[in-house]
This record gives sequence, C-alpha cells and structure tokens, in this order.
Amino acid sequence: MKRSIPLAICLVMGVAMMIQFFIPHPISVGFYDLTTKWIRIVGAFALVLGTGSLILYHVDKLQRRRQGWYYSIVTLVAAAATAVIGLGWGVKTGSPLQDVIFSNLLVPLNASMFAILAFYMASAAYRAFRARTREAALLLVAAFIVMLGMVPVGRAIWGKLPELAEWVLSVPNMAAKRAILFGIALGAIATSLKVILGIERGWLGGGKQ
Amino acid sequence: MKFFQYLLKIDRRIIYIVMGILVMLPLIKPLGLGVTSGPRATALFDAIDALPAGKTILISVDFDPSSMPELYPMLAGVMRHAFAKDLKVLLCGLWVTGVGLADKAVTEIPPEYGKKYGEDVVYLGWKAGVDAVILGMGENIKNVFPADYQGHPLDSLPMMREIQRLRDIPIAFAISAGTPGYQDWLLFAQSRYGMKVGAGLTAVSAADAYPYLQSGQLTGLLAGMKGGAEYEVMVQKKGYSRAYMPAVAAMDSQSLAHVVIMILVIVGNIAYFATRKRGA
Amino acid sequence: MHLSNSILTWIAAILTIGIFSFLWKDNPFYKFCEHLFVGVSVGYSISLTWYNAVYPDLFNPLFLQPFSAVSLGRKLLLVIPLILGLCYFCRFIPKVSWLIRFPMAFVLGWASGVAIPAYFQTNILKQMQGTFLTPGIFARWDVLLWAIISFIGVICSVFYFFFSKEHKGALKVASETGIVFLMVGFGASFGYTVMARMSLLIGRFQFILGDWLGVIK
Amino acid sequence: MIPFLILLLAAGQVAPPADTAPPALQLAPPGDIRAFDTPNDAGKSITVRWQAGPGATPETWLVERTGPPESTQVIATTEPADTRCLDEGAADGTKYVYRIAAVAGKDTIWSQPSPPVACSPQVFNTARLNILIAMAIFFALVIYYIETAKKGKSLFVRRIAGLDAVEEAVGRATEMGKPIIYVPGLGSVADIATIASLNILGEVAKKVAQYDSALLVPNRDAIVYTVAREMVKESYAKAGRPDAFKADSVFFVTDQQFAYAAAVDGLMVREKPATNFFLGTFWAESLILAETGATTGAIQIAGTDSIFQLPFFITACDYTLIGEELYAASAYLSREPLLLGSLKGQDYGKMIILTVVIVGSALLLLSKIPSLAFFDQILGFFSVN
Repeated sequence: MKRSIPLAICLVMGVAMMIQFFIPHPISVGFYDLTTKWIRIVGAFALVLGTGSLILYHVDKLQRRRQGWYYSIVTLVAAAATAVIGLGWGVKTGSPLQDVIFSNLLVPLNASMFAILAFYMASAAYRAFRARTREAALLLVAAFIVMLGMVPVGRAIWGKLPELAEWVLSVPNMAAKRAILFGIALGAIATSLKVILGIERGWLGGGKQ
Repeated sequence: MKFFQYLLKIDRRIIYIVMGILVMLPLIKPLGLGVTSGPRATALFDAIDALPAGKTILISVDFDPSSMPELYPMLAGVMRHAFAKDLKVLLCGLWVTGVGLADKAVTEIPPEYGKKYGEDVVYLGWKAGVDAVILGMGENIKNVFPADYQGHPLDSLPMMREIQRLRDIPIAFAISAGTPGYQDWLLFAQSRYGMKVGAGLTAVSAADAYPYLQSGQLTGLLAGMKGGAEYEVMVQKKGYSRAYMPAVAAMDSQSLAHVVIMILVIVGNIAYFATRKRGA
Repeated sequence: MHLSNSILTWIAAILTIGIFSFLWKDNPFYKFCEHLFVGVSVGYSISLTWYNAVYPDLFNPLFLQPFSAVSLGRKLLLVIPLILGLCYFCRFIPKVSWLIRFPMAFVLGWASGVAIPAYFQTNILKQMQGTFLTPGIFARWDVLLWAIISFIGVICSVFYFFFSKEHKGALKVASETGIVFLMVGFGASFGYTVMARMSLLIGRFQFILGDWLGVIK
Repeated sequence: MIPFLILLLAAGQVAPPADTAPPALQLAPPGDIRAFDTPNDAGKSITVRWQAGPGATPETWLVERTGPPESTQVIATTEPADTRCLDEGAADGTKYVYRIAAVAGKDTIWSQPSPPVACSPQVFNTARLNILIAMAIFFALVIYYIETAKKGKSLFVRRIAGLDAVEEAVGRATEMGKPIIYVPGLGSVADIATIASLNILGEVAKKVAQYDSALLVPNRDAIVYTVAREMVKESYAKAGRPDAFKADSVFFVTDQQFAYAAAVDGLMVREKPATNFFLGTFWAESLILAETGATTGAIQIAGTDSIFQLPFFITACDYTLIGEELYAASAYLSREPLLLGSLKGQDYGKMIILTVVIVGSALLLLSKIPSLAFFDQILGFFSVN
C-alpha cells in the first residue's frame, strides 16, 4: 500500500493530463486550470519545507559556531526582514518590497551576477578553445566567425563576415539544434512514460514494502 | 619555451582585468571603431537633415527603462541633430512607462544648444488610447493634449501656436520597444496625414520592420545599439554635436571585448602548439 | 566627476562591486553579498508565494469566504491540495513518513502527463515540419545547396544519438558527420551569446561610471 | 539524388501566370459569407469568412452580428487583406446571423446575411489527431521493447564517456577526502530533465554510499528538494548504509536563479569539491557554475537538455551529456533491463522520424510535378496547434 497508492496517483494524474490535452471542452480546460492551481499550492507547502531546511542549516551553523557563522546572521536577518516587509505591506508595484528591496537590492545583485558571465566567457574561451582535436577546432572556428560577424569591427576586417556568420547560425547550427530537439523530445517522453507507468520509481524507494 | 608555458597557465585574473579595462575604456572615451552608417540609418538622417530651419519634428517615446540602453541614445541623437539644424522638437508618447525618459531628454538636451522649452521644444506627455490619440492629433493636437506634460496650456507655449495638427509636422520619429509603436504611426499618421515616419527599434524587433522599409512606408530605421551608434557618428561627423556617444561607446566596448577574446584564444593556441611540438 | 548623492545608488553600486570582487577571489565582501542575496531572495519568494498563490487560491476561498460566495463543493476541491501539501510534513513523523510520496506522486504524474503531448507538439511534429525539403528550395542555387546541407546535417546529427547500436561502419560515418554539425552549432551558439553577455557587463559599467561615479554622462 | 533534383528543377520551369492589371472598379459587396462554429475549441466562438467582391478594394471590412433579441451590432473591423474574423463573444447554443460590409470613403456596401449558425464546445480536438497518432506509435514501441527486455533479452548500449566517468569521479572524491556537489538543475519537476537528473542522482548517491564519500545537493526548487532528499535517502538504504545518510546533505538554497548561482559559487569555492555534477535544466547561470567549478580544480560532469547552455558546458566541463544522453543516463548507469528496453524504443522512434522526414521530403519534392501536386498536403499533417 505504501507503494501502490502513490503509483496509482501518479498513473491516474499522468493519464488524465494526457487525455486533457486532446479535449477542448470547458470541463477539460477547467480541470487543467484547477490542477495547475493545486500544483502551485502544493509547491507553496514544499517551499515551507525548503525554507525550513535553509533556516535549520543556518541556525545550526550559528549554534555550532562553524566557520563563517556570522554570515548566517546576514541571511537569516535579510530573509526575515524581507518576508516581514513583503507580507506586511504587500507585493504590488509601489510597495516597499518592490520599490526598495526589489529595485535596489535584488535588481543590482541579479544584474551583477548575470554580468559576471561576460568575464567567465572570456576565461572559458581562453581555457577551452584549443584546437586539440578536429571537433574542438570546429567549435573554435564557428565561435570565431560568429563573434566577429556580430560587431562592426568584423565587417571592417572582411565585408562578407556578417553574412558568413548568419550562414553558420542558420544552416549548420540550425540543423544541429533540430537533431538535438528530436533526441530530447524522445528522451523526455520516454522518461515521462516510465514515470507514469511506474517503471522509473527511484523516488518511491527500493524497499519491498 | 618558458614563455609559452607561462602563457598556457596565465592567471585567469589577468584575463579578467584586461577584459574589464578594455570594456570600460571606450565607455569613457568612445572611439567609433568600424561604425559605418548603413543605408537605413542614413535615410533617416538625410530626411531630417533636409528639413529647413524652423520646421518641427515629432518624436514618439514608446519604450520603457528596460530598453533604455538600446533606445535612449537614438532619442538623444535625433534631438541633437534637430536642435543643431534649428528644427523644433515636439515629443509625445504612447507608453506610460516612457514619460520619465522623455522628460529626462527634454530637461537635459535642449540647454546644450541654448534651446528653450516652449519655444523650441515641447513635451506633451502620455495619453491612453493609441489610434484615438494619433487620429485626434491629426484633427487638432489641443483636443488630445489641452496642456503639456508640465501642465502649461498649449496656447501659452509659443511653439504650439504654429503647430495645430499633424499635417503641420513633416516627419515623425517613433522609438518603439514593442506595441503600441511605430506601426500605429504608420497606420494612422503616415497613411492619413502624409507624415514621413522613421523608426527606432530594438535589435530583436528590427527584422519585422524591413517590409515597411522596402515598401517605402518607413523613412529610415535605426536598429538597436548599432543603429543608435550609426546615428551618433553621423551627427558628430557633420559637427552637430560633441556630446558623449553612449551607443558608440557600447559598440566599441563590444568590439574590443570580442577582439580581446579572440586574441586570447589565438595566443592560447599558439602557446599550446608551441609547447606541444617541443614536448613531442 | 559627480558622485551620486542617492543612498540607493550607493547601495546598488557597492553590491555590484561586492559581487564582482568574487572574480578576484572569495572574500568577506562577496560572502556578505552572497548571504544577503540568498536571504533577501528567499524573503521575496515567500511574500510572492503568499500573495500570488496561497492567499488567493487557498487561504481566502477556503477559510475567509462564506459558503454563499464559495460553494461547499469548491471548498472541498481546495481541501485536496491542502491535504497533499500537509503530507509533506509527515516527513517528521517516522510512522507515516511514507505519506510524503502522495504529493510527490501527484506532482510527478501531473508533470509527466503534461509534458508528453507538449513534446510531441513542439519538439517532434513541428520540427519535422521544419525539416522537410519543399519545392521552394529550387528557387535559387544557394537556397537549394543550403537546404540540402541542413537536411544532411539533421539526419547525421540524429544518428549521433543512437544508443542501442555500436557506432561502426555507415553509422560511424553518419554520427561523426553529425558531430561536425553539433560542434559547429555549439561554437556558433557560444559566439552568438558573447554579445548579449557583454551588453549586460556594459550596462553594469555604465551604471558604475555614469549613475554612481558620474564620469560619463 | 542529384539527377533526381535536376529532373525536379526542370519540371519547375513552368511559365508564371500572366500579370493582368485589375481595372478600376466600383465597390462591390463581399460574397460567399460563411459562418461556422470554430472547430476544436471550448465553444463561445464563431468563425466568419468571406470573399472580396469583384469591385475595388475597400479600406476596411465591417462584421455585423445579429443575435436572437434583435441585437444587431458591428463586432469587428478588419484590414482589407484579412477576410476572416473570429467572433469570440458568441454564446453557446444561440443562433447568429452575420453580414459583412465593404467600406471605402463614404461608401458602405453590405453583403447578404449568412445562414444562421450556433457554436458549441467540442470534446475532441481533431487538429491534434496527428499528435495522438504519434503518441500511439511511440508508446507501442517503448512498451514493446520494455516487454522484450523483461523476457531477459540482453540489450547493447553504446559507450557514453560522461557516464563512464561517474564511477571514477566518485572514487576520486573518496581518495581525496573531498565532497561531491550534485546540482540537479534549476528547473522544476515540470521540466522532465529534472526528473531524469533525479534518477541519475539516485544512481550517483548509491555509488557515493558504497564509496563512503560526502555528497552535497543544493536545490533551487522546493518540490525538487523534497524529491531529491527522498531519492538520496532511499539510495543510501538500497546501498545498505541507511545510517550514513546525513539529513543536511540535501538542502534548499533559494528559488531565485542568480542568488542560487551566487550561493553555489560560494559553496564550490569553500568546499573545494573533488567532483561537480551539473545535470538537469539550466539557464544563463550554467557558465557561472561551470567556470567557477573549473577554477577549483574539480572534475565536472554536466548534462542538460537546455540547448542554449550546452555550448558552455561543453567548453567548461570535462564531460557533457548532450540532450538525449541525459535521459539515457539512468538506464546506462543502472543497467536495469526495463530502462534499457525503453532506450531501444527511443532509437526506433528516431528511425521512424528520419524515415518519415526522408520519404516525406522526396514526395514533397515530387509535388513540383503538376500531376503529383497532391503530395504537398503532407506538410499539413504535421501542423500543430
């Protein structure tokens, strides 16, 4: 029972959602909307569990005075303060959560973390773009052509570069993308099917209950 | 030999510093690396350049702060061009989120040319409703905007005495990050009142506008950061402005960054093959 | 140089530098920013989840609205996700800890069921439609040539993903040709993204040099 | 192939129809008004189509609807080129009559009214029949090969380098006395790559338990966190070492993408893991994680179905599972016959796709020959909406 009921729930939900896809009737659409809402609600409970895990982790670090424990205070205080402000004054535009915390803390932090990527692209290119093998050489050359073709300097070097870059993007690149998409789709579908049929059931545990 | 081995193990932090400096330098002092003006930007520039002094151009500010890096340089560039040619500039907007940006431009740019608000430039603000706004302005601008953005009645502004309706304005430049935007100006203002319409668009949406260019409905197009840079370069070449060129700077940064990465890769490969040969 | 006199700009600038400092090495400044970032983002998510999901979809209709506004049947429909959600907390009660499988089964089944037709729709049929050679390719010689190259590229690249056959003979030739396409594709993708990422960095620099330090206008 | 194409090229050299300029005409009423229940929808919608009259092109079309209580109203105006209109404001089961007007300047000319029509919701979306057929074929294949596998037929799987490295990577961590970091992607369980990653996590955790290494699993999604935790716990139990499972080895960080990336960056730099796994759904942070991981000297095994992140993993990681290889991983690692069977089914699925694409293309090209023009309808079968 500890395994069969969850397996049955999984099977029923999977089959129901597949059938739902083919039925345009309002009842079917309503069912989809309802279950989507349920998933969101269930996700909210999981978030409580997750936040609990985060808090426990940092409280534990504090109590045991583990290395860097004082940073845990930053996380705990920031989380508590933000949650209080958010829950107390709401989340609409114009609320302190959006106008102060989101615009002046989260936006610059997000943007900076995102912008760091520019540096990592340079170091990754330096480290890994070595023509060790034929494959690596192809990768390198394609990246070169496209990178140069995108900026005015590229056109100044050779007038046809932007066109060549365009070609690389739209012909070989496109073909590779399509093939990958086919594979991904079949892999994802087969995985989903195995979950629904209970063949892939690692989450249930292997015990013979 | 040792040199090549050193190169292979170059500290990534040196790469970061070189990259950082080379991206930052052009921002402080733009170079204009390889920015050549394409036909689409030139068409807009020429159309505005051909207007006799005293005429008015309309700029519709239809973008929000998230597209500001791409589109604001176009707004500034076209305004500078107009003022340098002693044209008047009328601004309005179809996006409520764009009012702050238009206001910023109206406050900062005219003083560079000794132009006065109310005489050489007016910002009408934003009104809800797209086709109603444009069609209404076609009939009589005062009906739609009885007062400007700052609340002055239009009659009290000297510049607005000569401009009653859209027919009095030869060209509109619509800077759009989406809809509503240049398409509405084409549909209502261009076809009905015979205005020329130029567009400034984000790089992503520029391709959608090509058919309008081919059919001749659009008078010029600035596409993305690059379009803004092209316009800035044309304005400076003619000596209309000596102002900082943000789009050119950003394009220079892009170019330098790409070149740096490529030089790094080439150096890395030379070092790799040099050490491998000797090792073998 | 006109330093900004807005405290919010200063905070944003300091946080930006704190994050960037990680490039040099892990340091107390970065650790502070990182822990602040995690804390603030969790608090933000909690607020959004409450106001966008829990309150409007569960708490308000189930507990606050009278039966006249929300019928008994609809209230009962809301009890289901409530119970499923509460099952998560059974983890802490050893005897019934297996009940946590209920919400997991529900979510996994739902996600799998939704995914299957969606993948057929967007990744298989639509991509097949795009792969077909159509008479339109005869318009010009270059269109024809590129179409044929693309077509061969798709087919060979798919062969790379064959798992149940050893890659030798014709299959080896095809899958190796496929790898050529895959590698060119990856390189092109990498190169294409550099520009977008650089724009983000330029945006940050413009903020630091312009809004904060006032070196550029 | 080449002579075939030349033949088709030649067949295509048909003279274009003569270009005749339309004479200037008066405005004429539109004809052939067809109003019908919009197919394959949830009701409340009627589609109206019409043909332009033989006269001058109008400036705009007006669409007028008459409902039961004499409530005649203009419901839409459309562009001259657009001779169809979707009336989304109709009530199910009510009969409506439509008229179209051509408008030019002051002239407005009305068409004949359409026959009365009512709309209703449908119970099967016939436009999705193609998806149903594709599903049936593929399900049959997968289930057939799973059943074959059950009977004990041994199945071959080609080498996947990234997965062969897993054993070594886990062993290395034990030798070095350093932990393994496993990032199950940033997606939710709705991303099937996440489910695939969780299955791999199960296999990796088993090996970790056997080798007695330390495992750290930071999570971005709360639901994924709950599943990942159970997975790891069960794997330790399966490996016969339930006591070795540490409750805080699987933890939730934050559900914001870049905050998560910042935290995992910090984790990697401070824990100096021997091995990093990045498997699942990734967005722009892929390179932030992979490049930081590379600087700590860890062996990195990545895998994702996020096409745009693959190039970054390929450049910055030691091994990368490309797309479908990620989905093949749990079968590969566990060698469980049932899972391997499905892999075989997937291969036949690809075979079918390729065959259909090749044969379909040949027929489509033949449709260039006028007498075989009907082959061009093949494309229609693959339309989706």
